[in-house]
Amino acid sequence: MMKPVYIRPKSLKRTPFHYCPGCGHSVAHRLVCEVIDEMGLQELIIGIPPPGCSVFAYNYFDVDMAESAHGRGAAVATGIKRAYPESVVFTYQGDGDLAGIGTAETIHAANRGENITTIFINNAVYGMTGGQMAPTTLRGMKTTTTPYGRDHILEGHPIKMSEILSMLDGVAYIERVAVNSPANIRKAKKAIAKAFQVQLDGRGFSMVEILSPCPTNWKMTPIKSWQWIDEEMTGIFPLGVYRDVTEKTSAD
Amino acid sequence: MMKPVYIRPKSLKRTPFHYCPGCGHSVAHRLVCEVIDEMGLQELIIGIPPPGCSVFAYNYFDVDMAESAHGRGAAVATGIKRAYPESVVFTYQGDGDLAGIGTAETIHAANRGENITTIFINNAVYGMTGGQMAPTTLRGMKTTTTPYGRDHILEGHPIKMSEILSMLDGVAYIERVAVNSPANIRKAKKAIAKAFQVQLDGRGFSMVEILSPCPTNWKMTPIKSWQWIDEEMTGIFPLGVYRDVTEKTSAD
Amino acid sequence: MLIKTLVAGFGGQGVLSMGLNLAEAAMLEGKNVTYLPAYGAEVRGGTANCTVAISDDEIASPVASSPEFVIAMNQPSAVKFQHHIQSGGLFFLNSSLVEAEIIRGDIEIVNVPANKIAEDLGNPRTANMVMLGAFTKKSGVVELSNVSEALKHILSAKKKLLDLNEKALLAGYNLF
Amino acid sequence: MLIKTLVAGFGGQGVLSMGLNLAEAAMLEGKNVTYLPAYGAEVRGGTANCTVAISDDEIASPVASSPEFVIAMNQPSAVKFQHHIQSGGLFFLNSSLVEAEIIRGDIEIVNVPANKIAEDLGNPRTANMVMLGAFTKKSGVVELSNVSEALKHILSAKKKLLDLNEKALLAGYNLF
Amino acid sequence: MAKILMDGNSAIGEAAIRAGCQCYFGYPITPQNELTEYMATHLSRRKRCAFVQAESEVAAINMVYGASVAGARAMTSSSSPGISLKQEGISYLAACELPAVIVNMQRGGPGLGSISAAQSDYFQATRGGGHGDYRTIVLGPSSVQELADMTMRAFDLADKYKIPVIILGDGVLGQMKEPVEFSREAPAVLPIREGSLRGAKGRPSRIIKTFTSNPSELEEINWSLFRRYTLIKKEETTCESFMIEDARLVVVAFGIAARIAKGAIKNLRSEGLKVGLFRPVTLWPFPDEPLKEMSKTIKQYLVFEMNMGQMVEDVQLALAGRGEVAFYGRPGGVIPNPSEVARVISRLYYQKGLK
Amino acid sequence: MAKILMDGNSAIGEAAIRAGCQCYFGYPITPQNELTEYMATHLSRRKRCAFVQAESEVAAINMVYGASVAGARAMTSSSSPGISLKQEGISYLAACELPAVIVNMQRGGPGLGSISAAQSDYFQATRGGGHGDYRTIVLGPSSVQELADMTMRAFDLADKYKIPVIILGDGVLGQMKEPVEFSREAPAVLPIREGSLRGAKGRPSRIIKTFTSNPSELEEINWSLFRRYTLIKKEETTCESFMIEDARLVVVAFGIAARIAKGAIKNLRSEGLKVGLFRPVTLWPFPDEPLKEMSKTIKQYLVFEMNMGQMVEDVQLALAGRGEVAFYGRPGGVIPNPSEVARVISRLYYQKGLK
Amino acid sequence: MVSTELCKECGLCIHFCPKKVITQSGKLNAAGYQPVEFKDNGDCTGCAICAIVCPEVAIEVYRG
Amino acid sequence: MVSTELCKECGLCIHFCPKKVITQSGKLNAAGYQPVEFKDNGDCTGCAICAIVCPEVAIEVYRG
Ligand SMILES: Cc1ncc(C[n+]2csc(CCOP(=O)(O)OP(=O)(O)O)c2C)c(N)n1
Ligand SMILES: Cc1ncc(C[n+]2csc(CCOP(=O)(O)OP(=O)(O)O)c2C)c(N)n1
Ligand code: SF4
Ligand code: SF4
Ligand code: SF4
Ligand code: SF4
Ligand code: SF4
Ligand code: SF4
Ligand SMILES: [Mg+2]
Ligand SMILES: [Mg+2]
Repeated sequence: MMKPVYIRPKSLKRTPFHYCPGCGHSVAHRLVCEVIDEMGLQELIIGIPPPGCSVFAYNYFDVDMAESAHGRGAAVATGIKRAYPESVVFTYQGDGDLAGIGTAETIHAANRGENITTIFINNAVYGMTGGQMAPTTLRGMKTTTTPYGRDHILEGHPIKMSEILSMLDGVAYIERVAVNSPANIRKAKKAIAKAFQVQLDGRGFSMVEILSPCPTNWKMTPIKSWQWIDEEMTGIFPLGVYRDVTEKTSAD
Repeated sequence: MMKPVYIRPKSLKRTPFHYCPGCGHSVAHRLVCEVIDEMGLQELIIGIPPPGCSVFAYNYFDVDMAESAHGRGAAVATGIKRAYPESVVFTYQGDGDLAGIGTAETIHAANRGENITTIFINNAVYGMTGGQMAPTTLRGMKTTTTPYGRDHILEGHPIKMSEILSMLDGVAYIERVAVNSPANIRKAKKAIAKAFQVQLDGRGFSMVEILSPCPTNWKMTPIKSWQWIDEEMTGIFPLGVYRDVTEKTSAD
Repeated sequence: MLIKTLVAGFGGQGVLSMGLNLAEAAMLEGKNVTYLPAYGAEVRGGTANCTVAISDDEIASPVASSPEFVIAMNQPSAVKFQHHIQSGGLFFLNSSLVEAEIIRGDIEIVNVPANKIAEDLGNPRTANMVMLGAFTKKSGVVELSNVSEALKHILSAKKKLLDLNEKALLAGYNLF
Repeated sequence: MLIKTLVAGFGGQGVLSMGLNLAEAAMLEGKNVTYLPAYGAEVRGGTANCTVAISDDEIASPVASSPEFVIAMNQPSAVKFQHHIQSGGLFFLNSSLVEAEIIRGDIEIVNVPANKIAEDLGNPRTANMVMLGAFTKKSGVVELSNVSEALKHILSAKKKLLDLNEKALLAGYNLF
Repeated sequence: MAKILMDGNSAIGEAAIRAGCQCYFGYPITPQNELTEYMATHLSRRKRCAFVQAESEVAAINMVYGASVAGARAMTSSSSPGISLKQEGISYLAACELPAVIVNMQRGGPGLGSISAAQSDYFQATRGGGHGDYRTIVLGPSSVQELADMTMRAFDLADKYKIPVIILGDGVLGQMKEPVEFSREAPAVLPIREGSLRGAKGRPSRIIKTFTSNPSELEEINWSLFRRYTLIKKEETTCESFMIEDARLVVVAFGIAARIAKGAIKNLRSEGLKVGLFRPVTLWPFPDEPLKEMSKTIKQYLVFEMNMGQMVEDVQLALAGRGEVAFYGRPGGVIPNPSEVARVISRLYYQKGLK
Repeated sequence: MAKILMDGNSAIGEAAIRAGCQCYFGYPITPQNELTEYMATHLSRRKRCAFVQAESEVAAINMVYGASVAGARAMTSSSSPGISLKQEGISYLAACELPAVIVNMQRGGPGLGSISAAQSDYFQATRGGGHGDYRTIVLGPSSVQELADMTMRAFDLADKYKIPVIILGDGVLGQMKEPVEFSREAPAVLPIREGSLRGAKGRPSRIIKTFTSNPSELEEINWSLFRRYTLIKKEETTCESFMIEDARLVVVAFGIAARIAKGAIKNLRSEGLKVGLFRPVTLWPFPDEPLKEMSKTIKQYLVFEMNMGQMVEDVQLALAGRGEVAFYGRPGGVIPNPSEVARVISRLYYQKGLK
Repeated sequence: MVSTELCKECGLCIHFCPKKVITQSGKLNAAGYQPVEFKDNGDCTGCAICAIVCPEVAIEVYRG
Repeated sequence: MVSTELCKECGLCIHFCPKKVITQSGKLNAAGYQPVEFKDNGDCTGCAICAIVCPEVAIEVYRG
C-alpha cells in the first residue's frame, strides 16, 4: 500500500491558485492550512484576508473568512475577537497593507495585546496593484513608483515591522521567516504553529513575518526570486525570533 | 538702568494663554518661542498646531501657522516642506494626536526622514476632549474612559514613541525632556534648539518629546502635577537622547 | 408656562450642579425640563454656565437667548449676562464676589452674599447651595421640598456632604 | 466606419503591444481610435487582452461586446472569444497553438501559424508581429506602411529589436 | 419605571446596552464624549461585552465591522470630522450587508469647525458619504427620549435588514439632559445574528466579501441591495405631522430644528397663523409620499435646517414642483431660537398673502 | 503639436505638469496607478517639484493640504475606496479655502467592489462626502483629451476660487488610450499662490484655520463660502448639448456614459427617432438653468448613469416637475454598449408615444 | 515684575523660588484668579527661576 | 504524483529535487503552462522536498 508522505491539506480547497508561478503567497497559504489541520483549528478559526494579491484567499482556505478594508485587518480581527473570544482569529496581510496604510491599526492592536495572530507577507512591493514601492522596498530597488531605484533621501528606508512591533509590551511572539527553501519553509511552518499556539494560550499578539518571493514584480524567474531572498532581503530583514514571552531567552 | 534677565519672547504674542493653571503647554509654547527668537527663525518658520488643548496655538505663536486635521500634522508638514524646502517647519502635537490617530503619519514621515521638527507634548491624556485615556496613559491610571484604571490586558500599555521612532533610519534626533522643574525646563529648551538646528542642517526628522503636566485631567494641583512627572512618568518614559546622528555616541 | 434660568460662574463654583439640582427638582414636580451645560469643552478655564428650562408644555429649545432668571456667581458672569435677561426678569447676584454696577433698570436685582453666608456656615464650597436656596424662594419656580429631594438624589453617593448642603440651601431660602 | 478588434492571448505573448501598434497605425492615418487593455490588474496569470476601436467618426465605447475582428493567440482565448465575434467577422487564430474546433459557421477563420513562422525566422518572441502582419493584410483596416511606422515609434527605445520585428511583420503580411 | 434626568449621549449608551449591544468601539470627540465614557463605565466590564477606545475613528469602524462579522450587536459613535473618516468603513458594512449602529452627534462647519450643534451632515448620511451605491437607514431624533427609543429601534432595524443605521443627532441633543424612560430591560442573553462567522463547525465555511473581478456579479449584488432598499422604503418610513390639517404653510424640519420650529409654530398659531410642521423622522428613507399627498392641498413650504440647505433637496424632490419651497438655514453651529424662526415663518406667510 | 496615443491616467499627469502642478501625493489603487507612476517618473526628479508615495490616502490628502498651505499647485488621485478615506481632508481643504486637484477614477460598487469603471461616487463628489456644508467643483470628463484639458482647467479653477476641484473620471477613461494633444507647455516658473504661508518675512504672521469656539463666526465663514459658491454657479457652469433642437426625448448622461449614449443616439437618429443628448460637464455646479430652459419644449427625459441613480436627482431638481424623468442605470462596474442603451431609449420613445 | 492679569495662581513660582520672596496677593484679577505678589525685601537674587517656571509668562525679571 | 493541471512551470521542484528526477514535460496544460513530469527511475527517495517547495500544491508524495 502507498503511504502518503505529503498530501494536500484538508483545509485547503481544491481550487487552483490565481497566484503567479513561484509566488510565496501560495506556499504561505499551504503552510497555514497544514497548521490549521494539524492543530485541529478548521472549525474554530476565522481568517481576515486583505486587499492585495491574496484578496481571494477565501477561495482557498476552507475556513470562515471575511474581507477587510485595506490595512484594517488588525482592527477587524480585534472586533471579531472581542465579540467572540472563543474563536481563533488570524489576519493575513501584505506589507503594503500592514506596514503602509495599516501601520496604526497594526501597532495599536499589538500594543493592546489583542489575542490574534498575524501572517505578514513581506514581498517588498505592492503586488496586486502592479509592483509599486512598499514600505519594505529595499534601497535602490526599482519599482513602478521608484523607477530610478528607491532613494532613501526622497523615498525613505525599508521599514522593519518585526523589530518595531517587538518593542510593544502587548506582543507575545514575533518571528521572521522566509519561504524560499525547503529548510526555511519548514521553519516557517513551525513559526506559524507557534503563533497559533500562543493565541490558544491567550498570551497576546503573535505575528509571523514571511519573506516571500514576488517573481512577477521583481522581474525574476521563480528560482532567482527564491535565491534573491537569501542574497538581498535577509540582509535587511534578518530571520529569527524577535520576541517570545513564552521563552526565557529570546534567541533564535 | 534695569537689565532684563528674563523677558517675554518676541515671537510670543501678548495674548493670555487659555490653558489651565500649571499646564505644560504654556511652558512648551514659551520655550519654542524663545528658541525661535534666539535662532532668528520668526520669519522663516511655519508651525502646525493640532486639534487638542493647543488648537489655538496660532493665537500665541507670532509666526505663520496652519491648522491640521487630528493626527495628520506630520503629513501636512511633509506637504509644506516638500513644496517649500527653504522653510523651517514644525508640528506641535499632543500624545493622542501623534501616538494615537496619527501613528502612521508620524512613523512614515520619520521613516522618510522628512526634514521637519516635531514638538510632541506627552501629557498621558486626551486633554482637550476631557481627559480620556491616551496611548501614553500609564497602567492603572484613571481617566474618563478608563474609570477603573487602565488595565493593560483590556486597554493596552503606555506606548513609547521616542523609543519606537528612534528605530527608524530617517530619524536624525530624538530626545525626551520634561517641563516640570527649572533644570528640566532648561534642558527642554536646549533640546528644542538642537532639533531645529538638525532641521536647518538638513539632517532629517527631529523630535522633542516633552513630558508635560495636565493638572486638570490628572486632578492634581499644579505643583503636585509637576512632581508627579518625576515620581511616576519618567519611570515609564525615561528622559534622555534616544537618537542623535550628529553625535558619535547616543548617550545623554 | 416656560421659564428659563441661566446659571453662570467660575468652573469650580458648582454652577453646573446647581442647575442640575434645579432641573431634577422640576422633574420631580412632573414638569417638562431641559438642562443644557455650555460645553466650551475644547477650551479650558474661564467661566462655566448652564441653562435650565422648565415648562408645563413641550420645550422647544433648551438654549436661552433671553432667560427669565439669571444667577451670576462671579463678576465676569454678571457683566456678561446682564444684557441677556428678559425685561422684567430676575438677576441673582452673588454679592460676595460681584462688584459690577448693573446698568439695566428693567430687571430686578437680587443680591445674595452667597460666599459670605457659606463661609459663616463653615464651608465656603456650599455657596452654590446658598444661592439655590435663595433662588428657590424668590423665583418660586420649584418647591423647596423638591429641591432637597433632588439634592438627596444627586448626593446619594456622597452622603457625608448632604447635611452641609442642606443647611446651606435652607440658609439661602430663609434669607428672604 | 467603426471597426473593433480584440486581441487576446497569454500574458507574455505581446498581445497588448500588438493592439497598441494597431492603434498607433490608425492614429497615423488620422482616424479616431481607442485602445483599451483589459485590466484584471488585481488578478495575475491567465490571459491578457485588449480592444482597439478605429473609426472615422467619434467612438462611443472603447469596449467591444461584438468585435468585427478577433485575434486569438492561444487556445483559451480561441475558446472564450469565438462567441463574441460579430456575424460575418474575421477570426484570426494562431494555429501554432490553437487546436480548438471552431463551431461557428457565420464567421471567417484565418489560420496563421504565427509561432511556427516566428521560430522559422529565428525569434519565437515575434509571433505577435507575424500575426499583426497577417491581420493587416487580411483586415485592410490600416496600411502596412503605417503599421511599420508605428512599430518604429514603439520600439524607438529598443532599436535593436526593430529589424527582427519588421521582418516578422512582413512575413505575416506576405502570408496571404 | 421612573424617569431619569439624563444627557442624550448617556441615554444612547444606556439604550444600546438594553438593546443588547455587545460591543462598542469609539474614539473621543466633542460633543459625544459622554457616550464613549458611558460605555467605558457601563459596558467595558459587562459580561461577554467589550469596550475598546480605538486608536482612531478608522480603526473603530473597522472593529465594528469585525464584531458584526462575528454576529454581535455593535456600535460606534463620533461627530462630524470623525464620521468623515468612517466613510470607507460604512461603505464596506453596507456592501457586506452587515448590521451596525453609527451615531453622529453633528457639530458645526466643515474642517475642524465648531463644537456646537449643527445639521450639516445630512447629505453625507442620506446620500452615502462613502463610495459606491449604497444607503444606510438614517434616523433623526429630536429629544433625549427619542435618542433612547431610536437607539433601540436602530439595532432592530440594522439586524432586520442587515444594514448600517445612522443616528443623526447633534451637539445639543447629546449634551442636554431631559427626563428619559427606557422601554426595555437589558436582555439576559445577548443576541447573536444568524449567518455570522463563528468558525465553520458543523457547516460549510462561510465568506463575507464584496470584491469580485466580474462586474456583472457585482451588479447583481447591487440590484439585490437595491431591492432591499425599496422594501425598507415601503416598510420603515416614519414621519410626524403637527397641525397640518388646516395649514396654509408647512414648515419642514428634522431633529433639533423641528423641535425649535414646533415651538415657533405654537406661538404663531396662537396669533392665528395657519402654519403646521412636517417632520421626517427617518431621513433615509425620506417620507416623500406624505409630502406628495400634502401637496394636493398645501402649496407653501418652508424648509428650516441648521445648515446651508440639504434636506431641502429631498423636499423639492418629493414635491416635484407641486408646491413652492422656501428655505431658511443657519450653518456653522448657530442654534436659532423659536422666535427668530417664528419671524421668518410669519414674514413668508404674509409675503405670500396667506393671511 | 502632434497627437500622442496616451492612456487617460498618464494624460492627466502630463497635463498637470503643464498646468504647473508642483506636488503630487498619491497611493496606489487600481484603476489609477498609471497616474501615480507617471508622476513618479516625470515629476519626482523635476526641479522644485515633489512626488511622494504616501503611506495612505489619508496621508496623501493631508500632504496636499500642506503643499497648498505653502502656495503650491498640488494634486492627489485615487479611486473610490481611497477617495472615501480622503473625505475629512477634503472638508478641511474646502473649509480653509485651499485650492487642490483631486482625481477620482471611480470603480464599481461599495466596499472593495470591482476594479471596473463606474459612476457611483457622484453623490459623494457633488454633495460633499465629508462633513459640513461645503462644495467642491466637480468635472465630468468623457475622453482622454478632456481629461487633459480638464486637468488644466481644474488647476486654474482651484486657484481662482480657492476651492478643491474633483475630476470625476472612471476606470475606462483612465485605462484607455486615445490620441491627445496638450494645449500648453509646462511653465518656466512654477506659480505660487498669493496669501500662502512661506514664513512671515516682511509681513504680519498668517493663520490658516477653521476652528472657532464662536458659532456666529463660523456661520459668517460659511455664508462667505456660500457666496463664492453662488458666484461659481453663475460663472463656471458648463454643459454640452447634442441634437436637442427638434428632440422629443433627451438623454441626460455624464462622463463615459454620455459618450456611450451619444453613440446610441446617433444610431437612433439614423432610424429617424428624434432623440438628443444633454451632458453636464461641470457636475457641480450642475447646469440646471439649461435644463429648465429645455423643459419648456421637451417633456421626456431619460437619465442614464453607471450607477443606481444619483445624478437623476439633480435632473429632477432642475426640472421641478416640468418634465417626465425616466432612469436607466447599470451599477457595479458594468459598461453597457451603445446598442443596449439604444434599445432602452427606443423602448421608452415608443412607450411614450413620441413617434 | 508680575503681571497680575496673566497670573493664574498656580503657585509654581512660590514653590520654586529659592528665596521664597513670592506670595499670594489675596486679590482677585478679572479672570477670577488671585495673582501672586513679589515681596521686594532685597532677598531676590534675580535668578529668574520664577520666570522660567511660570507657565503664563506672567513674570519678567530685571536686574538693576 | 504531479497534477498537470495545477503545475505552473515554475521549475522549483526541478531545482530543489536532490535526485534530479523531475523534468519539464514539454506539453501544454489548459492554463498554457508546461507542467513538469516525474521520471520514475527509482532514484526518488520520497523525501517530499518537491512537495514542500511546490507553490501550487501540485505534488503529492506517496511511498509504497
Ligand atoms: C483604501 C484602499 N487603497 C488602496 C487600495 C488598492 N490596493 C489594493 S491591494 C494594495 C496593496 C497591495 O500590496 P501588499 O499589501 O503588499 O500585498 P501584495 O499584493 O504585495 O501581497 C493596494 C494599494 C485599496 N483596495 N483600498
Ligand atoms: C478626526 C477627529 N477625531 C477626534 C477629534 C477630537 N479631538 C480633538 S483633540 C483630541 C485629542 C487631544 O489629545 P492630545 O492629542 O493628547 O492633546 P492634548 O489636548 O492632551 O494636548 C481629540 C480626540 C477631532 N478633532 N478630529
Ligand atoms: S504579483 Fe507577486 S505577490 Fe502577486 S501573485 Fe504575482 S508573484 Fe505573487
Ligand atoms: S486640560 Fe490639561 S493639557 Fe489641557 S489646558 Fe488644561 S492642563 Fe493643559
Ligand atoms: S528671581 Fe529668583 S529669587 Fe527672585 S523672585 Fe524669582 S525665583 Fe525668587
Ligand atoms: S508661576 Fe506665574 S501664573 Fe503661577 S502663580 Fe506664579 S506668576 Fe502666577
Ligand atoms: S520526493 Fe524528493 S527525490 Fe522524489 S522527486 Fe520529490 S524531491 Fe525528488
Ligand atoms: S514546483 Fe509545482 S508548480 Fe512548480 S514546476 Fe514543480 S510541480 Fe510545477
Ligand atoms: Mg506586498
Ligand atoms: Mg495629550
